[in-house]
Amino acid sequence: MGAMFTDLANFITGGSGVNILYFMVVLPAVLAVLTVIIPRDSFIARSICFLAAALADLILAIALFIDKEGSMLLSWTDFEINLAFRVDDFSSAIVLALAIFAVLVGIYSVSFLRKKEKYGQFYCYYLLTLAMANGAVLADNLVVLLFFWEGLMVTLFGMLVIGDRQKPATAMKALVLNGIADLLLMLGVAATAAQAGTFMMAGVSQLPIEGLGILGFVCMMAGAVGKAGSMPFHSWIPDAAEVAPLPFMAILPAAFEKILGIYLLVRITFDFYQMVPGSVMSIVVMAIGAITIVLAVCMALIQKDIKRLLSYHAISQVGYMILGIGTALPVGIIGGLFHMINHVMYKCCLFLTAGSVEKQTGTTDLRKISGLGKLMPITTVCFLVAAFSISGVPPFNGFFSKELVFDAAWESGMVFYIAAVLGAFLTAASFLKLGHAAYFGPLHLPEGVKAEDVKEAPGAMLLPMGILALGCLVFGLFNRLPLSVIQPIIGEGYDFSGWPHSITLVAISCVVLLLAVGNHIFGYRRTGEGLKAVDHIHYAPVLRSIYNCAEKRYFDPYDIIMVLIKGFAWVCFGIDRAINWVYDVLMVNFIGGLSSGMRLLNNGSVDRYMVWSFVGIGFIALLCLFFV
Amino acid sequence: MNILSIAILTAALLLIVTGLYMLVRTHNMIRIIIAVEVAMKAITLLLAYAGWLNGQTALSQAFVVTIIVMEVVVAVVAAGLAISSFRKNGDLDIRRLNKLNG
Amino acid sequence: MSAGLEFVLLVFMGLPLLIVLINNLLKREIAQKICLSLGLIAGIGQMVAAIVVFVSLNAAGQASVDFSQFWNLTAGASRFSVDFFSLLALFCIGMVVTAGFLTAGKTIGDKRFNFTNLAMIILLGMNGIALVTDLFSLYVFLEITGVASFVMIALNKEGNGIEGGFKYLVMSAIATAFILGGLAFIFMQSGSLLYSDVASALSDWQNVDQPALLIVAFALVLVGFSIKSGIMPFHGWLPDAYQSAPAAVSVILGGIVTKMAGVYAILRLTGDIFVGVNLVNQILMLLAIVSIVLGAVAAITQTDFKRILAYSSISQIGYILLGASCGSAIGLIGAMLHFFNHATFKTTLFVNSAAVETATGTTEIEKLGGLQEKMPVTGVSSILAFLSTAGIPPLAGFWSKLLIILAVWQTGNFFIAGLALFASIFTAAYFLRLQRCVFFGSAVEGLENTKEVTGGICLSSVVLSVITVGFGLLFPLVLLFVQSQGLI
Amino acid sequence: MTTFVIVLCLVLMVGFALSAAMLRSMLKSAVSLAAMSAALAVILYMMGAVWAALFELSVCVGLITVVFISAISLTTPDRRDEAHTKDHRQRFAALPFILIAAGVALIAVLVSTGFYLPQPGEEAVAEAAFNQVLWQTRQADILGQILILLAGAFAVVVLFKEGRKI
Repeated sequence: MGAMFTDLANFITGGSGVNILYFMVVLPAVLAVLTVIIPRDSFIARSICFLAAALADLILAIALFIDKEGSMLLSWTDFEINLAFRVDDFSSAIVLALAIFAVLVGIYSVSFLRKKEKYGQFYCYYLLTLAMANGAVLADNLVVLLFFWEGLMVTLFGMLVIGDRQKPATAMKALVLNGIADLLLMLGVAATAAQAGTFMMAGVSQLPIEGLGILGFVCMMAGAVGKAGSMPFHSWIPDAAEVAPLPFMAILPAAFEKILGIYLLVRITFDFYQMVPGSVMSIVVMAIGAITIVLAVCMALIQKDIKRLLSYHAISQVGYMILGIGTALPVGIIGGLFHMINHVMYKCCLFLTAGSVEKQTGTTDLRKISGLGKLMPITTVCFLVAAFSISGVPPFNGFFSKELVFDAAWESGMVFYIAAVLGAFLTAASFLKLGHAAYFGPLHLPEGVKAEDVKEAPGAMLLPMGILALGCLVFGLFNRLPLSVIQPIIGEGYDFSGWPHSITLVAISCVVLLLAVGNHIFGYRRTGEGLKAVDHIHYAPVLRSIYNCAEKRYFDPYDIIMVLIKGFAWVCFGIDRAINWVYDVLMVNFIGGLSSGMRLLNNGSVDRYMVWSFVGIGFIALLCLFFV
Repeated sequence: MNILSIAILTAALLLIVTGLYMLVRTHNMIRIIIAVEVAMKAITLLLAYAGWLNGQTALSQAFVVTIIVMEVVVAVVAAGLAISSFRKNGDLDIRRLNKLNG
Repeated sequence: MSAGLEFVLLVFMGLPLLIVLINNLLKREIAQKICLSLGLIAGIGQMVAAIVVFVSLNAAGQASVDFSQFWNLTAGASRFSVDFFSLLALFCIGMVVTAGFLTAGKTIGDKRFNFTNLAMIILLGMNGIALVTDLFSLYVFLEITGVASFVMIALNKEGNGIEGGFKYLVMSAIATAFILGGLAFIFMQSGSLLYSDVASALSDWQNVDQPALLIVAFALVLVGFSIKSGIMPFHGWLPDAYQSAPAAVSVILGGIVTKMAGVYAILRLTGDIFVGVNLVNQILMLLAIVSIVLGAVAAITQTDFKRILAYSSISQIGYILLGASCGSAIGLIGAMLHFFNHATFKTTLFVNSAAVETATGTTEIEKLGGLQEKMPVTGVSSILAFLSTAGIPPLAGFWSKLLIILAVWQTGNFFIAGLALFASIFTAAYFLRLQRCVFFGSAVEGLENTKEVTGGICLSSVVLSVITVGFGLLFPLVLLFVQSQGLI
Repeated sequence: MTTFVIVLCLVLMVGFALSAAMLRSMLKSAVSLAAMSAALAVILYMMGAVWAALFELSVCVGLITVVFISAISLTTPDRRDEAHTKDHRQRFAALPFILIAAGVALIAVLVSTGFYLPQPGEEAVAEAAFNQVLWQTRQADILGQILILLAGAFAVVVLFKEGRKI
């Protein structure tokens, strides 16, 4: 099938070597521009164009997935910066995953954004994001990778600006944090290329982590986990949840960025570099994972807004993936990747349910809504499936992938295992709280919203949710299906499908889940409200003050950076004024003066023009004498 | 030493200098056209001489004939522009043609 | 010569001549009605023919075709030849002339009969420039193009057309004198002015009897063509001519005529004839960078829409010549592609200026404002064109500028490469000013009822914008083609 | 003999050029130009370019002079022109000195560098018939001549015709 597309591409381009890979990038980008060019009033035409792009990408991705091979190279002059693409087992699976989520969230977005302003820009950025993501995954050259990676940052910024045009503080925050991560990545790419002696990925293979390699590895890893939204690059995500349109949250922080970040992390740790289990680097990566799991889930626990809560979980879950990959054990890597896929499914699904709640009630603040279960049964069912999945209840998909990560953590160090289990406990507790508060209990709606107005979400929004929820179940029950795709990535002969191997770990997990339920019942009895079921943790003696600080954003790395920067900025201010003066006053006046002077010289007299020409001739004559 | 070549080169230079000097210093549009003609004479001279030198007399004659035709048409067009300008402005002073500047 | 290609001369030289004949043989009333359509036929026919020839050349695996004779006396040396670059130029000519005729529909009024006649002569002249293989014939066609342009600029005898035309004529006459003077010295050495003969005669130019004469010849030819292409400091006539020409004429003039008359000839010279003459390249590079920077600087404070475009042309011509002056294949390719890109985006802008002039009656930017809402197509196409001019990826202008700057970098002139890159900021500066004054902001008093100009003007700016964007996006394919031809 | 005649005609040419530049009357300038063309025609004849000499004589001495004279007569009767030409001689007073300086400088450079060009006729002269060369190898130029005459015709239509109404 893929070969067919390649033939078609060759036919179109006259057999110049361009193939399907090129279209994976160009097609969404071209259609992205088209969505903005189509007149603003024709929502339908724009939406059709938008969905067509997503579907076309899916078809191409399927073709690639079947074919699983191909490469193209547009070479650029003498420098080694070629537009090079390549596809293999791993990247074809990733591209397929991206395409599937793009279609699902795309369908949802069309319904969600109906009658909203700026939807055209959203479509455009969405498709550009898709194009950039495809490019980043398929890139076969570090510079090309970097190009698309930075492009993703731009579209991210654009999407955030749509949401909060007046005061794009969140967009700035995202830009700064992502910018730092990307700068690190750039540094890493430079160091890696210096060590490998080439920019082409074929030459960057299994480098040892030593010397310059340490710098390259650490910086590239920072770039990758930063994109995935791990600590300490995470803090824009909860803020974005408040201002950005919901499909944005579902597609970018929940889906694309995780997939891309983890993809790159795996590429770095096992392809570009050679990470050995138990090595220092492995421990560093695992530590990042463990800290992310625990801290983010702690913050998630006390959130009172569905979107914020979910976005903290999006951070926390990425910790599991990083932890799994950080172990450098086959079981951990596969667990991490499997968890990534699962996470994207259930977190996407959760965000979509939050979106339908928002669409119907106008808010996602848990203090204003409860008992929606009866009004929105299908949404509730989807939520439950996804919540079970994220909490690791068997036999949903999250359970299996978490077990694999637990297994790896158990072998790598008790401290990581404990962190992972603690994370699982708190995750379960916070979802019990969320589910209980939002969907069960007595009906409670925000002021001005009548119960009869709150209906089930429209079909186009339910369809993606339903598919994702079903997927959670299918990937759990038939986990051989996804694992058979993932396992070949790290080599032959691994099989972790079926029921988890270690009975002990499963038992511990079940006990932890039961504990979480117990904890919830305890809290609920104490306060009488589902929402406050975890208050005893929130207001526990020591934790209370820490949480207070956290709520005031004392721990937000962005704010810390900003405070430092403020001091620095103050010093720089004076210098800046001076430089600014040079640019704003001196340069402008100089150029303006030069330009006005030229206008005066050009006085309309043909004699004057001839004199100028003679000056030019004299100049040429002098040059001739000089060169002779 | 070759007196003829030196004489021709010198004469050509002097004619071109005269033409260019006239172009810059005169204020009359028709005189400008005359100046262009003077310069073109020098070019004709040079081309004919080049043909005479390298034995391609026939070719250089073809060149010269073509140049003469071109010259006439350019002179006619220029005279037409000068006359139009005269009808519009009432004189031929090139200094009046400075509405376009900047 | 492959059999199917014999019709080439018939289309490129015969079709416009035929249209001139038809136009003049018809009754004047009928001619007034259909002459613009006739012109469109010539323009579109030329584009189609250029594409057909390109495809058949490519299919035959040839790089060029020679045509020997018009009338069949005896076999002689080839006098006309088509290669890929001349096809590119012919396509550009067809495109710009088509745009000019589309623009003329609403702007030219009752001068259309003479407009068509003269435009056909210009077309013939430019086609000749693209096709000839002899330096003297090149001069002949330059002169034809020039004479027709002087008259066209003065087509409306009201306004400043006569002034612009006369200035162009005077400067062009000086240029002619210099070019012919140079040719005379070269002829003295080579005994023939065929490109191939001159190239072989000059291949060892430092060891001839009188290299000094040849140096004088190079300098004269270079000065002549520099005046013709209007690069700094030989540019005085160019803004005046562009500004004073009637709208449709300035589309043709600004879009292609001065490029064919000057820039194309220089590209031919550096690419085919003065191949080994470093002297010319080095001088050209200096002139080009001066033009790039000063042209852009001068554009910053201009107050007339067309004048800004004229100074922008000076700056962009500088880029083309910069590419040509590198003496490397990549530079020449970059220059050719920029030639094409410049024809598209500058024509778009001139068409837009015609639209603005038709809609509001003025091109002075201080009297304009807030037209974006009223004239969306013009506004958007103008933004696209100016982004392309400023070299913003992924539009077409970016790629060609990139190639040119890369080529300069490879020659080791890092400072010049940096300066060329830096000048893009000025480009952005003057175009932003233009865009802000004309299209952004709120509508100026008296312009509230402005409407988009429909019909040909609108059509041509849309099509040209599509070409700009499409060429940019598909540029890798172009590059692949160039590579497959073994040019880079 | 040939050399002598050519040099004489060259001197005449420069002299007439000078008078074309410096004479206050435009009519006299035009006549000087015609005389210059005549001298050039003689040089062309001496160099063996008979056809070119014929063209130079008929077209440049005849036609162009007619064009100038009619242009002058169409535009002259204007008092303001007198005022403009009053300082004419002053503006051109420097020209003879510039010419002398340029001539001396060029001759000095040529002589001091031992400038050498072959005597005409030293190389084998491949004499081909002018007619054949023109019609067989210069077809592009002939086409160009036709076109430029067309352009000139259109120019006359545009530039002269409507003016008659005034």
